[in-house]
Amino acid sequence: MTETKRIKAYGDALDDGAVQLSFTLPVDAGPLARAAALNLAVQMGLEHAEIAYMTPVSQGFSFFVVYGRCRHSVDLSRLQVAEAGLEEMDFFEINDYIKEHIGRKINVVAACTGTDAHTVGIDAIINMKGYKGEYGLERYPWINAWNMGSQVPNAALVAEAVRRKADAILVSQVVTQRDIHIPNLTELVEMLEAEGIRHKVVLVAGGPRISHQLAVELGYDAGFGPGTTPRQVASFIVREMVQRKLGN
Amino acid sequence: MTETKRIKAYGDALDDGAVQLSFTLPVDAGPLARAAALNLAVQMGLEHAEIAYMTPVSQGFSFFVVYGRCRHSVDLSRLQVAEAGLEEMDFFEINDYIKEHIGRKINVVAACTGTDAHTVGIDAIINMKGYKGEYGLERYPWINAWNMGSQVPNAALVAEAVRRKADAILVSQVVTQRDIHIPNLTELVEMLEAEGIRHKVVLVAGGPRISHQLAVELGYDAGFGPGTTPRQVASFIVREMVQRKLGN
Amino acid sequence: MKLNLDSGLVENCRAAAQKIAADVQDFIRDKTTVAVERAILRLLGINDAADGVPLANIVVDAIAARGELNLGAAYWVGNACKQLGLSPAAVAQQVAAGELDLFALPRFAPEELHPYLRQLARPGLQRIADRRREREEMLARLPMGPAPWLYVIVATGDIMQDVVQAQAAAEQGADIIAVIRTTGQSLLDYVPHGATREGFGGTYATQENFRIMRKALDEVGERLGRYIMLVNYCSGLCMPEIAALGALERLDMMLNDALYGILFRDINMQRTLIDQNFSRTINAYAGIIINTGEDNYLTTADAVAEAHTVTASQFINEQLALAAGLRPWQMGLGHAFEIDPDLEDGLLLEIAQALLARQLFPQAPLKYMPPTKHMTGNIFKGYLLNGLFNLTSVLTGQGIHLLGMLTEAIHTPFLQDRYLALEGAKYVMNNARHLGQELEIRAGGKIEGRAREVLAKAAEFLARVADIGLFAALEQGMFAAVKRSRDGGKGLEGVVMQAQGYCNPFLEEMSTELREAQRNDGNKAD
Amino acid sequence: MKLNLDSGLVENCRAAAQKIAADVQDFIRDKTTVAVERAILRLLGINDAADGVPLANIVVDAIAARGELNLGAAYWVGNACKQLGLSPAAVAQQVAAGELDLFALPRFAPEELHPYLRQLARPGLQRIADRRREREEMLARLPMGPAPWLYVIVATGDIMQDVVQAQAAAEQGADIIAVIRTTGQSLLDYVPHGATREGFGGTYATQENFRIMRKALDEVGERLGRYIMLVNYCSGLCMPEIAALGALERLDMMLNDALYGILFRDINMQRTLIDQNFSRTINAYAGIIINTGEDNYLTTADAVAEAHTVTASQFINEQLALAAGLRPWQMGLGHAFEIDPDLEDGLLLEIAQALLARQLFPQAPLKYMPPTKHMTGNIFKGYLLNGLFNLTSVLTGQGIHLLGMLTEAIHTPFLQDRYLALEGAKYVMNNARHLGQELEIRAGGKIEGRAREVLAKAAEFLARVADIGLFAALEQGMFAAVKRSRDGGKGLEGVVMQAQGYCNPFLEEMSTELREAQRNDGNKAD
Ligand code: B12
Ligand code: B12
Ligand SMILES: Cc1ncc(COP(=O)(O)O)c(C=O)c1O
Ligand SMILES: Cc1ncc(COP(=O)(O)O)c(C=O)c1O
Repeated sequence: MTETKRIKAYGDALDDGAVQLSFTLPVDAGPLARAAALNLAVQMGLEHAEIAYMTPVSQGFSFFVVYGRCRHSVDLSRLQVAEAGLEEMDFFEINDYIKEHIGRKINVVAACTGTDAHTVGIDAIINMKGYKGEYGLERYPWINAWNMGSQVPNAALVAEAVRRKADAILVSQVVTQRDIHIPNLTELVEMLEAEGIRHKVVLVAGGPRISHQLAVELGYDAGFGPGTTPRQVASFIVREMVQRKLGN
Repeated sequence: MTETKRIKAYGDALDDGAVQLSFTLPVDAGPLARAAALNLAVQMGLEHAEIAYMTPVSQGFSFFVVYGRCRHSVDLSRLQVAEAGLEEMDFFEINDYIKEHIGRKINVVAACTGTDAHTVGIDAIINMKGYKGEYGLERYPWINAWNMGSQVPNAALVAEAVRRKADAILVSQVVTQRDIHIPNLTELVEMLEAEGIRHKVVLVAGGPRISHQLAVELGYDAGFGPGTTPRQVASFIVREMVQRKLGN
Repeated sequence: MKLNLDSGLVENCRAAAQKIAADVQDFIRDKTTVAVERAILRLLGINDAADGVPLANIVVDAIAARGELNLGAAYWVGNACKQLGLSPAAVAQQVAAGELDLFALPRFAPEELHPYLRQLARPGLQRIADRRREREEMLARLPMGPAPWLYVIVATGDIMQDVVQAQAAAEQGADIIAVIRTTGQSLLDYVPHGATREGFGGTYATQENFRIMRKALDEVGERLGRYIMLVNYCSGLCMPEIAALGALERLDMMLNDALYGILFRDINMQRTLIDQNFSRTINAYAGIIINTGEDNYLTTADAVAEAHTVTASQFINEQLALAAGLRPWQMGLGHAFEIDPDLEDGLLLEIAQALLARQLFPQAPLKYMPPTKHMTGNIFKGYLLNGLFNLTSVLTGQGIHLLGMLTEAIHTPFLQDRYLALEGAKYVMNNARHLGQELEIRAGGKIEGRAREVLAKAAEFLARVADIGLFAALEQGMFAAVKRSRDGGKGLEGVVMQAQGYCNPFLEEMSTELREAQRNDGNKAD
Repeated sequence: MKLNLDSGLVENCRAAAQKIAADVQDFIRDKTTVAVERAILRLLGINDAADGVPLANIVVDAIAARGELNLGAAYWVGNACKQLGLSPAAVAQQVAAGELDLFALPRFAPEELHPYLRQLARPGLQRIADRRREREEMLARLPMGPAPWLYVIVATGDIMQDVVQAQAAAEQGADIIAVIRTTGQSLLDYVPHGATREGFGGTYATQENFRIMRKALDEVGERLGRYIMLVNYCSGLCMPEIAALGALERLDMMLNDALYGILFRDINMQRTLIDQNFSRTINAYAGIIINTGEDNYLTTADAVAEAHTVTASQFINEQLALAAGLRPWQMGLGHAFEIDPDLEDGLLLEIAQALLARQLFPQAPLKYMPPTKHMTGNIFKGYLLNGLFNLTSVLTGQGIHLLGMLTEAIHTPFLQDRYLALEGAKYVMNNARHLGQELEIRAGGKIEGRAREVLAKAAEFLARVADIGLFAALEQGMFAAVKRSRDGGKGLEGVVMQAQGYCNPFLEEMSTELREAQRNDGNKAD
């Protein structure tokens, strides 16, 4: 695409910019609060902003529902779409790809790290049973997968990766409150670098609030968000291995 | 207030800026749409914006729920709070006020104009029965009120106002789709000016999507939105009459 | 779920409503209106316009101006056709062009012309019958899902945008699409012509707009393998004309209430009741399901205190519908979920009311309206109100289920509002699909008690109306707390006493066929 | 609403669970753990810390390091008190300061010391009894509303922000506030000290945080005229200590499950079951209501297929609770609304399950958990799921009702999320307040059939567990599809065989009183 393609939010007519907002303000409900909410909406680029609802939530707090027409538009032709696993292969293609391009079984070590105890996400990717009707990596004949489970310290994960000669390390982070995942994910990268193996592995993060962009910023090769399927992850790993010539 | 008092939206910590958005984009759900939605959120001033939900709505349209931290803040000390009826009197005070400052019954003519047939709002202000446990203007001993009902052409309203020697004209507009209320409200002002009586009356608009600001911009003395009570309106009318010396 | 009701009271209600309807029929029998006459011309094929003015209006106005409408427009147009060997459309064109003076021609005696008029009516009747058969065939091929059928409105004001929104809604699971009318159309004494893109709060009802939307819905229906029904508003000063256009363009449902225009648009009651009868006859013949408007009472009156007026009105609408030849499956009798959500045990009362309607009119599909007046700008709470409404509907087996919009208090629906409404309704109805079959109402409990109370009040109310007649009841403000005078309101000038020799060839033919069908219904067990 | 259940099967379930519980009690009778011992020290008044390390840990670690914990920490501290004429707190201080070597002192013979230890335990027992009386008085003065009680969590990680959110929630109508714990706390083998402001996904449970929140809730409760209950988590490696702290600071409820730590935190099963018994005894004595964690099974397992494991676990939790001296009104047995919302007639199954629990445990308040795993980023649909959950709860008469948050899949609750949750629940529960009393379940229908099926499966499941014992059942992965080995998991090293002469003066005294109360209960009809 080279020609510009600008779009706006849509309510009931093209480019009407219709957007709904809700938020709480730390001020008692009343004319001042209403004016503040409107002002905020205007700063966000809303025209014809209307306070559809204002209510006191408790002493010193009020809640708002706002509708308005957002003047901002997005040029689709200039967007950078960065998402891992865009071109996925299926179960058979992936195994064939490994056989053909790498020629040996690959090793994948996975864990939900830190104090995070949410295993369902990483289990969905790794375990036999899989997710959304797709097998997990354990079931792939050309993949050895180890799932270390939850609340795994980064140090333990690194040690296991070394022991298993991991080609790929998969980290799940589900709890993100107060950005706890950021130092945790960062620490792992630092440990791998200290260990001198960062460049030898495909390093992948995932979780409901993980985006590809965030993961790359933190020094990962890819990030996978909600709804990820095993084969998206496997496709990425094997392509990345071949591209970076990690298979030997 | 002279000292600045900046506030931001509040989620679970002061100044976290937490805001919820939802909107539709005219593009099929997918990585491109997701990127577009994020871009829009960023333009609106959201940091850490996250697409909590993306779903196809129909061919060529996708719907989003977004959470993020809005960087904009509002300085409460600099806000202009323009709302009519801020200092309201009660039923007795208003009647006393008329008796004392105007010395005769005042005349109020009201209508829901144009093709708009929503009478509940204007009835709430005018009719005996009133609203939220408050009497309507008809019940005020010092007010003569005429409610012309719905779908009243502007010309008919002007004629009635002349006939009743109206001190105040109240107009309700509920249907606002495609801004139909704007030309309709504007036409009334023009007719009153052509008739030479605009300056002799208190001209008030009201309705669920009418704000004081909008009404003033259109040439009205005040605008009243959802939840307005009769005495707020009456308070405004009588104060405005006295201030503009319309009572003689 | 079953309520134990007093069957004697039910019979009383029906008997009273029957008397009310019979009185109305007596009154309207020898009258016609400009709108009825225009509808006849439209069915005769006069659907064009000259300089934007519909030919039907030009011709009827010309006849009325001469004070000759009492023989019926069909007589004058038919006379010209026969005298000149022209089609009705050609006659209308010439009249509009000022090339033909209907009154300057020689005249057949009225009675003499009737067989010819019946002949002239054939193609119109045939076209309607074809549309009906078309619908039946499509329904067999593209069956609809189980009731409650999900009904949403589109209301952009622009028929082209409406199409986008309607097709999207169908994709999201809507069974029925209503194109809401612009404010003010109901008071126009003509039906605008052509495709329109500038309504407010709705889109003009025009024959071309009907066609455009019908085509769009057929398209998406084929794609989805489900027939998508199309609805418009057969009310206001052009009620019978819109019925005619809807019949010609295969609409499937029509908002059509005996009293709505009188109460909520201040249209003259004589005019409305006459128009209503012919429009319903056309709807009946076209196999169209009508939606009555009892729900509107509750947008101004209190839903607890005035519930019985809804029930009473349903009985009246039923009897007037029967009188116009409609069959029970065509009666989308209206009611609504409008009790103050903050009332303790309000849901029990809603269930009582919904179940009462269900039981009183077992064969009617029932049109169930969502909460509107208690919807606020709090879209979240509003979404939940709609959730309990959806639940009540599936629990009590309603037929035509209008979806509530979370933004009801804010704007006409956006694309996403409709998407969310459909998603919510599908979730609740699927998740509670057979709940109504698994629960029983406690005998002698609050729900049953409430239903019995509403029924008793309705019976009393109907007895009073039957006593004084519908006109007097309207004059006394017995419905929706609105008082209307017999000769007040808009459109009385369009009412005309029929002269000896008057002829409405469509009404005659349709009525004959419809009576026959009703007689067959009568033979079947209820 | 009443289900027709097979009472023989119910008795089988109880008998099997009783056997399971008795086996567990046999196992734990002669064992203690570091956490139990620390809890004893806390009840003896040792609640300070040195350089952030709790004195209770320092003292217990010192004793354990010498391999002398098998006489009980009370013995060693009591011995020192008696020898030196110091308070337990003073003894602990000196130990921490390195000024006192407990093992260098002369020793009373264990049995000789027991009366003195009972003496030493008095003030702690008294303080708990005072708190309990305080609660009873406040409840009489500031009565709570009707059940289901609305329970919300605060989880900012910062106790000061938690206070803001908790008070706001109370103002909005919450009856119960739970302060969620930070991730990772359950695996700490100590209870952090002081006020804390840096948790993740929750706030540290500390005595000072308990105090701060208790005060804040008492304040807002007085203002609102309603007692607001406070909840924390009595689980993980410090289960009994937290029970002690909660009892001392007048918490009203405690999350406390026999198996949760084993299954979901991989804590050793021996350790957990011993800790569980003492913590429950303390809860019982403090008049605290426990909340069990059966709902957690359904966050990973399928709620339709595994429903019977929830029921079975409720029976086990009930019997273990009885064994620890809890009375039925203190048993907030857990269950959850976790069936896939897209399942046809799923709501019927939810109603069946909720009603089954209600009927099996008629005196228990029952803790009902909202949908979590089927919540997505679609906050609108999620809000509606919570709506049907709220409805099911009021319909089936649940006691402790956890509010679902529309942002469940996104973040820990914001102020507005909680506001909307409370508003929604109040609306639904008020609007349907007595619906359950007006409806009956169709005999032999789907709902009843489902409840009977789940009961039958639970009975079979319990019989198998009773047969092999709880430990073996856990080893075989019979609960939540998680396999745990008897000697695996965290914390086994903290388990200690009691020696001859071991003494836990609190357990003895509390148990005696609690047995007495239970005997009185037994005299009352169920
Ligand atoms: C189930 C659950 C639990 C279970 C976990 C059981 C288990 N064995 O995992 C239990 C009940 C134990 C639990 C406990 C807690 N939970 Co929890 N829990 C959930 C819940 C309901 C569902 C999570 C889930 O299973 N999703 C399904 C899986 C399949 O989706 P997913 O994780 O997104 O994974 C997919 C993708 O993200 C991706 N993916 C994930 N990881 C990875 C890794 C890689 C390498 C790749 C490639 C892809 C990938 O692929 C997966 C498949 O598509 C969510 C709410 C919700 N509806 O989302 C809360 C939630 C995650 N929990 C939360 C919290 C706070 C907790 C607690 C900390 C609360 C407390 N203080 O007690 C505790 C403690 C847990 C701890 N120490 O971490 C919060 C997190 C808030 C935040 N954003 O920080 C949530 C969002 C709820 C909330 N709104 O408060 N929880
Ligand atoms: C009741 C109702 C009706 C009733 C009206 C009955 C009647 N006699 O009024 C009926 C069923 C007839 C109806 C019909 C239609 N309606 Co309507 N209706 C509503 C509804 C449900 C409630 C309105 C109401 O009564 N509010 C209660 C009163 C007390 O509130 P209020 O009007 O805001 O008034 C207060 C203040 O605004 C203020 N105020 C109002 N006027 C004035 C004037 C002055 C001078 C002052 C000082 C103050 C003041 O004081 C009042 C008291 O506090 C709203 C949805 C909703 N929940 O809000 C839709 C709504 C207003 N209707 C709407 C529409 C589109 C229509 C139709 C055009 C649909 C159609 N195409 O068929 C029709 C046609 C009507 C027409 N020609 O105008 C839209 C308007 C959308 C928009 N923003 O443009 C709404 C918002 C619904 C929707 N989401 O689509 N409607
Ligand atoms: C029966 C009926 N007719 C018509 C309408 C629409 O109004 P109008 O005819 O003024 O367009 C409604 C509105 O809901 C209605 O219920
Ligand atoms: C019974 C029980 N205990 C404890 C917890 C909390 O987990 P943790 O003990 O790891 O903080 C939960 C979570 O919901 C629970 O249900």
